[in-house]
Amino acid sequence: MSPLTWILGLPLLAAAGLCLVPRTSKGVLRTVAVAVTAVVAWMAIDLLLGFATAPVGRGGYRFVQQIPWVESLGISFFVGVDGINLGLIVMGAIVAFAAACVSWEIEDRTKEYYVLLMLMTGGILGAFASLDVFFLYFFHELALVPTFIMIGVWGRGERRQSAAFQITLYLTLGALVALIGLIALYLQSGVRTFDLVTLTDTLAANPMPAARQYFIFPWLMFGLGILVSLWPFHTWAPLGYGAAPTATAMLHAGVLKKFGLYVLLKVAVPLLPEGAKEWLPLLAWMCLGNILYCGWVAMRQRDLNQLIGNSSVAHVGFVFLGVASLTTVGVTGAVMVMVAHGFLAALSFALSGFLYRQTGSLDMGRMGGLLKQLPFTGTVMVMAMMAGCGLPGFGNFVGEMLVLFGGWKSDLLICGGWISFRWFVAAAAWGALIVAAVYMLRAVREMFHGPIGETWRKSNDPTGAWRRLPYVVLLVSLLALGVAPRLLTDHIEPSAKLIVDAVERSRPAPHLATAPGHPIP
Amino acid sequence: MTDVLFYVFGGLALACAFMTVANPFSRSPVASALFLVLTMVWLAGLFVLLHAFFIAAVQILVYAGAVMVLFLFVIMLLDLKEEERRHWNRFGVGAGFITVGGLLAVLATTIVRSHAGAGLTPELEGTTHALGLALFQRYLLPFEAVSVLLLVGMLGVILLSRRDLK
Amino acid sequence: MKVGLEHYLLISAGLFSLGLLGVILRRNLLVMYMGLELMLNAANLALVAFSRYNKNLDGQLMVFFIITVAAAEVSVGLALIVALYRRRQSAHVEDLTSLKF
Amino acid sequence: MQPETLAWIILALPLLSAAGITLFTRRNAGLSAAVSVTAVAAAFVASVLLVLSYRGLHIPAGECLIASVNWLNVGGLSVELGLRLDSLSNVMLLGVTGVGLMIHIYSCGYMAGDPSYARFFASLSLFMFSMLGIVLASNFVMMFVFWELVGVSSYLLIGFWFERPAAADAAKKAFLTNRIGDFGFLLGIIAVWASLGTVDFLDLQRALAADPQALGAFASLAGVLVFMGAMGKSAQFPLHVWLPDAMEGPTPVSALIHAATMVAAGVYMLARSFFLFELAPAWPESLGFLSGISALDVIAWTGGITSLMAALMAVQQSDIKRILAYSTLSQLGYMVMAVGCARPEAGMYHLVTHAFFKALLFLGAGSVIHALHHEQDIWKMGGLRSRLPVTYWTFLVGTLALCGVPPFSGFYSKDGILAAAETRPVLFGLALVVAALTTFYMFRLVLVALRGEPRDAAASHAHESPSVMLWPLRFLAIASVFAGFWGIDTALKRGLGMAGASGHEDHGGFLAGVFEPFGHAPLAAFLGLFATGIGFAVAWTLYGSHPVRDPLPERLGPLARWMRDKFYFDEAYAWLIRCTHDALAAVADWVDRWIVAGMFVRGLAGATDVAGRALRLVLTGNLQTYAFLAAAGMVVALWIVVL
Amino acid sequence: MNLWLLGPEVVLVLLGLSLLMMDGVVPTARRRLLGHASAAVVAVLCLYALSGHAGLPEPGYAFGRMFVLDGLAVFFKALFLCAGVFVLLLAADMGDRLGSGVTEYFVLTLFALAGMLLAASANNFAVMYVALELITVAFYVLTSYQRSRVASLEAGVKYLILGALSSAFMVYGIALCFGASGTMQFDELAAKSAELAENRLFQVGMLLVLGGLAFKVAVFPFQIWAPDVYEGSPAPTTAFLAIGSKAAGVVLLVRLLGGVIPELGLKWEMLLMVVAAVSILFGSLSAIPQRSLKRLMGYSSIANGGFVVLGLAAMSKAGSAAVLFYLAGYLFTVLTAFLVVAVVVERLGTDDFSALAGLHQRSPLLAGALAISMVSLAGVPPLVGFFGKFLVLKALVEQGTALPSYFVLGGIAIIGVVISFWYYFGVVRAIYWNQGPEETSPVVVPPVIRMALVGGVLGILFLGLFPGSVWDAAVAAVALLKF
Repeated sequence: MSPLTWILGLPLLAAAGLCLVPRTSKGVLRTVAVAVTAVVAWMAIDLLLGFATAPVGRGGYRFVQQIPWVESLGISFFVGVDGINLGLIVMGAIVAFAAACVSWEIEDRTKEYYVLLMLMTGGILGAFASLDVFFLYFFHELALVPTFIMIGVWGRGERRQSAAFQITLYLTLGALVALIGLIALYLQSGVRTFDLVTLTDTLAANPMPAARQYFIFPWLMFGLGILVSLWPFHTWAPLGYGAAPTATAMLHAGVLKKFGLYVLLKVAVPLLPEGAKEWLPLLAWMCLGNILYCGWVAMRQRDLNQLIGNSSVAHVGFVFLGVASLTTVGVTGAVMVMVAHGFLAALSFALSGFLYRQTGSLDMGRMGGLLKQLPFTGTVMVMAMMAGCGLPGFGNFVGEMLVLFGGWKSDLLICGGWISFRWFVAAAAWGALIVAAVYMLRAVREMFHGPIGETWRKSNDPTGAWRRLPYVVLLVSLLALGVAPRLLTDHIEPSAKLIVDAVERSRPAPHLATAPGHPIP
Repeated sequence: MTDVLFYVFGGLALACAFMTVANPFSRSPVASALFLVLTMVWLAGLFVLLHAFFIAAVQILVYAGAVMVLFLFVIMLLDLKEEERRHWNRFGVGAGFITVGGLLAVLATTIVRSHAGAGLTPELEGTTHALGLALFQRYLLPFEAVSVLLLVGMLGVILLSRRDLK
Repeated sequence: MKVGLEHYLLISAGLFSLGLLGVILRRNLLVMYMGLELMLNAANLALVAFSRYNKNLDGQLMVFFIITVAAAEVSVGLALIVALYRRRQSAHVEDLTSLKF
Repeated sequence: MQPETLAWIILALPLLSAAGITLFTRRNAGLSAAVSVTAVAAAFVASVLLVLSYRGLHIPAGECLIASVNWLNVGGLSVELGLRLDSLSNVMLLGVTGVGLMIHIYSCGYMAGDPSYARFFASLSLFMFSMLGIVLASNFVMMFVFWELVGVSSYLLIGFWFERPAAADAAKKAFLTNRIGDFGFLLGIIAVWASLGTVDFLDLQRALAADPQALGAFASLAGVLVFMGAMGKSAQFPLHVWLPDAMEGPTPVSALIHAATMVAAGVYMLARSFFLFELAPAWPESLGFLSGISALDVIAWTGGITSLMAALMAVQQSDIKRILAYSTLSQLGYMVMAVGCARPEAGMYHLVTHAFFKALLFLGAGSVIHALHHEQDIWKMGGLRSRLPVTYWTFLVGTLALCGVPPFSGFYSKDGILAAAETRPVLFGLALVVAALTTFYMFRLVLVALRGEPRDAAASHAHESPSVMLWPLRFLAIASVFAGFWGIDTALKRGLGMAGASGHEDHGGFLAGVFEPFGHAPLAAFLGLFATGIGFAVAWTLYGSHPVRDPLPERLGPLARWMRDKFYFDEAYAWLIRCTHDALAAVADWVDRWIVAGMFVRGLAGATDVAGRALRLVLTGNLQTYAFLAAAGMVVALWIVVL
Repeated sequence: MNLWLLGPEVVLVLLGLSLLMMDGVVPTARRRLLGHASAAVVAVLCLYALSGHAGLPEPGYAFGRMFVLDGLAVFFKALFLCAGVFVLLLAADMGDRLGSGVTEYFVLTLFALAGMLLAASANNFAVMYVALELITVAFYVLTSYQRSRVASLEAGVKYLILGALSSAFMVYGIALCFGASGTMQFDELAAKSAELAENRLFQVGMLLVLGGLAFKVAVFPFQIWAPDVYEGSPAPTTAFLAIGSKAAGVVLLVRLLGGVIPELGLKWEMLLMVVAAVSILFGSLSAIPQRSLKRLMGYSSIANGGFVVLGLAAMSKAGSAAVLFYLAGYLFTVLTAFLVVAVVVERLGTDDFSALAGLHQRSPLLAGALAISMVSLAGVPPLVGFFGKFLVLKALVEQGTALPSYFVLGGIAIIGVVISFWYYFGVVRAIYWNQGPEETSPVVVPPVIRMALVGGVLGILFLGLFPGSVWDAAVAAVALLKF
């Protein structure tokens, strides 16, 4: 049995198990949740450490396990890791642990909360571990619903219900649009299977006609784009995260949101290379919208969560840029950004959640001097914000740097070659180094520097090692990635290269006219 | 001769049907019911012209006899007056007429254009004997099902009109 | 003109339309119901005519079933209308709008 | 011990100290200071050992020792965590650890009693780590990494008293301004890597030596982009605005960061990657209008303009630290100009000597401020010669060195720069004017602040600082005096592979060394001295009589106001930012709020909701309506089918 | 004569008759047991239908080929019987509130069930008509069963008039079809279907027949009765309407479009697409502002009917199989929902959303079951609704290569699903998010209902997690269709 099955199965089992625990024993609920996520995190780290030596299974994946599910539809439960989802699984498991740790703040309906949290964790890890396209989607949806309910029930603020609904509808729309694309991919591949390895092999040998790829790719690109808050489909993110309970925001912004990027990178681009080449220039424009436009929007925010939300949207732009660059360096960087930003977003939302509990407000105008009042929180938050503006030493820097390096070498033609992709890189670098620094430093200045805000005089740091543990774990993960990026990049690179090669190798298949009976969609 | 009878019966049936649904002189349900009875009778005449004697008889017995008596009985029981509210919703009436006109147009054009009767001659004699045989041989299943249906109808009437509500 | 199948069918189409007109325009439930009976009778006429011209008895058998079913339906329907009238003292569709939107 | 090991130790010590203080000893102020000082002292000792054990400072150009582990290796981008040991870095090592040690020791006294004593030393250690990282970096990416770390540690140090809005703002400003430079730096690195496939200095140098056209059309652009990094860090025009504000930090920080080390990093980087700037001018097509201008031209003129502008601003400042800050700016401009005149060793030489005497001056100023209970206005000082004798004399030594009076070290290094500028007459003239201005504002400072009578009660009750602060002053004074004779210039020439590196190695005797500048570049030496003299004369005329107020504004009129207000750069930039980023942010926010989130998202949701509410009105409850709708639907379907 | 093929129908009728006779014998207080007993019998029948008829190599015919037992029929019979079990249990629980005697309710349910089984096997217009009328007439009574409530009577009358209207259309359609083809037998029609597809008289007739079936499925243009009737009827009736009556329409639609007149179906795919799109949009949009749970289910039923037609509109075996699976999932989901609704209406007296507030405290089981069924209806894995929608969409996309309008339809389906999240999660919100009223006394759920609820939820989960077997059965069931 693959450890992956355990990694995604344990939280789901725990969710079922927690249903049986009486609702009054909150301690048991908490302990089980923390223990399960800790075990899962430990297993995931073990996965990372044992990755290099593990035997290579089908399709170059390791730790594979495949169980037929609905054979007549070509669906099987199929898990495995390569360089790309390895980091995401590890990140997801660690963030889940941190999220379980910060959940001590939940007092109301604890049982339902932990059941949903475990469900969400299992879904998230399953989504990243699955190598069956159907299950990819399946687990993602499985993780989404707890998100909505958690925002609605345990969320904060007056507008949490409308926020929960907006996020529900918006993400459902994105997921369904992507689902159409995935189904089209499945049907058009000719093999009628959702097995990613078979799909990849088949489509590498017999690529789909270019015209069909042009048609299918945008469904995936826009559908997944909505899931990842691609500009201009991003407005749900700050709103939703502003209203979400801490753990949900951590898990969603940190991990689940990466799903769209992951599928784009793992499924859409390599399986539809011609479609990718056709549409990625548009993606490049849109990711500038993320990086610059959302950066500017973030500059104007007065509420900490809105700021983090918008900055998280902005960071996602780098992943898109890396994907659009279609170079090994750029794609590796994109994956790195995904992982690092996962930790960062989780850390930021964990801290903002903590701050919110202090006074029930995240209005930065009313804060000030918190570095003195809350030295621990303040220090960690300042470090998180520094990581957010791409400071070396944190994983984000490595990722963003690789994206920029890769992007410069990209030969993607924008507007028929009139505009060099290098301008996009320059603009992205401006967004990373200047715009991000502006809003982050302004926030630090307002929140942590200067004289102390009146309403914050009674606030306290988290006390005790357990309370501080989640923040430390996330911070250490970020630092580890920044200091020793080869922990991941060595694994990512070969997989990224495969994807890039798949696109480069692709020759447009003979035009569709040669395939009778199938008019071009 | 039969053609003349056809036009007489058919014209009267249509006229009575019109009087049933849109009597310009009276909105009384009783009038409608009586005109409906007449329509049934003329229809039975048409059935006779089509040599469906048994059906014609059933038409008179069941429809004109039983069903319409039931209607009249209920009307009397409820002591229904004329439809009091006479303010016609002009839009509704217009739309209704357009719809019905549209339906009639569709049906008529289809019937005329499809030449359904082309090359066909009236041949079949709907003898009671043949009907009975078919009913109790090939059509035994729906026949039995109708018996259950009648039972359901009976049950329903009893349930709906039973006075005591336990 | 020689009377043929089309003539019967046109009569039946006319009856059907008139029945529908009754359902749409009349507000008394009973009269509406009469309109429905008219529509069924139109179908009967068409069936009998087809039966005769198609040399197939099935049409007449269908009429037989329709008449029977209609009788059952009418009895239940009228009982229902009576039951409603007992509670609402009205058989007007406009008084029958407590369930809406 | 292997030199590589030593180098690793040198780099690691401050990091360990920073981490240790933060994690373990932060509640114990004394212990934290001890840890930090010990670490930097050990680093200094190790540097000395390194220089002694490994062919000293005399490593021939092109040879160097590289210790590295691979940090990142992705598809053609291989980045080593590499330490490069050659003359250039060794000189800087000694300078940085030496001055750093003095400043650490001094800080023990200066910061005594501050509630965040431990945090201060942790930040200092972090800064030392980052700075040593820059010095030792063997490739561009590593340098950029430490470059950024230096930026953030300076942010922490400038904003050390973060409760003060001014300090917090200054820290933010410093970081952001630096970031603009870093933006160019990073793009420059990327451009170089994209063409040459490596980021390692040595490989790059070799590649460019083998094929000077290797960078193609990006040659000059890459140079200018990389130079942008130096522009930010070394506070060159137009990114100079952060440095004076950075004086809001504690004075030792000003001495360490804004005099000796951090601001020098830019110059160091220019020297390190000098091979990049030497290339013949070549621009991409879209920048064709710049053809003919080489990267060096841009550098030289930027340096020249900065030095003049800063010197002019310094003339009308009244805050003791700001005067020194502008002086630093001006001197940095000098150094950059020297690099731009293709004489990086001159710039580096000045950098080293400047590190000594500017650190000395800042620490002296700190001593004065400390004695006057944090009074920084020179017009409230005066008469400190007798009350703070050690401070006074060491400060005077620093001043003389800065003004370039022989035989103080500044004379030699400055002479090198003037000699370098001889090839560009306009710049040479400009440099001379700056030399005169330098002497003028420094003696204005000395005459007003230290000599004469106390103008304020605090000044009259001043006491000399504790000896823990004075000893660093003394050591630095000695270095300021004698640094000109330690052969730093030749070491640098070797390190940079300059012509004539071996020529002056065995010149005869000490005296010959003292007067050496007059020998090989007499014009520069004499004119330089002359300019100094003029500056001193004007200063003595105006301030020798110890006026109570500055007589200069009356004579200069509006120009004085412009100089005092720093030529309104801050205001212009503020306006510029308001017009660009803030305006864009406002627009983006508005669009986001009302168009994207409002009109599209919420509008769509609202429209759907309204549609739903409207549509259900169809269900009037009236049976007849239902029948009509059903029949109508049926008829429509029939029409569609039949027609 | 293969009478045994009609086994389940015969047993149901006999069961109904014996219940009628026992009504006088069994004391009033214990009549509820009759419901439980008949539910048990129906359950046995269901198992029999599943096991005994499964794997029929060839379709079996009876009564001169008027009755056909093929895979399609078996699949739906199992479906109807399964629905019947739930409805009978529910009715037994609701007995006290039904008013006019609970035994008759069981009997009518059983007869309607027999009609449904017959409809699934109909191979002749006359059988089809009689079977449908059997269902309809039984439902006239079942909807208006609570005579003491005006709403129930009103629902009955609305169902009566519109049902009669639709059957009038259907009868006229049958007449035209008969006239154009000269036969009432489906298999004879199928033999001539290619030439009939061009016959305009036949087209009009068949369209009228389909219109009559649209009433059963509650799709455009005969969709409009659903919310009112759902709201007014007693909860067991609504449940039965939502699944049983709808499925009866669907099985005939599938049989006609797929087995009898595929040529015409292909011609009309655009029409079906419009019907599906309008139904989905109408149902989904109008459901948004609903506050009454039963009424909401009425609108949702329209939207789901739209999805069913969507699968049919794909005009492929995959589409039809998807429809079958969809209905199987819909069965459990809707029945679970109505079990909860019935209990809520009975115990709390209203089905308004406000009554649901605090339900999660008063009865976690009810709250959980309702939430799960709503989430499943919305189409979220691992619940069955997701897989059903997935299959329907897959069938659509499959056809999209041939006709791009299918992608437009897919887009409309997506919009429909998104909107459906809106109102289904509105229910979830009402249950969990809103602070409940002061009343926090637990809601007692009788053990039988509790079992049924658990069964329903398990069905939702099981079909969602292991859809393979049912999907394969659905595929086998449509194997004989002629797409």
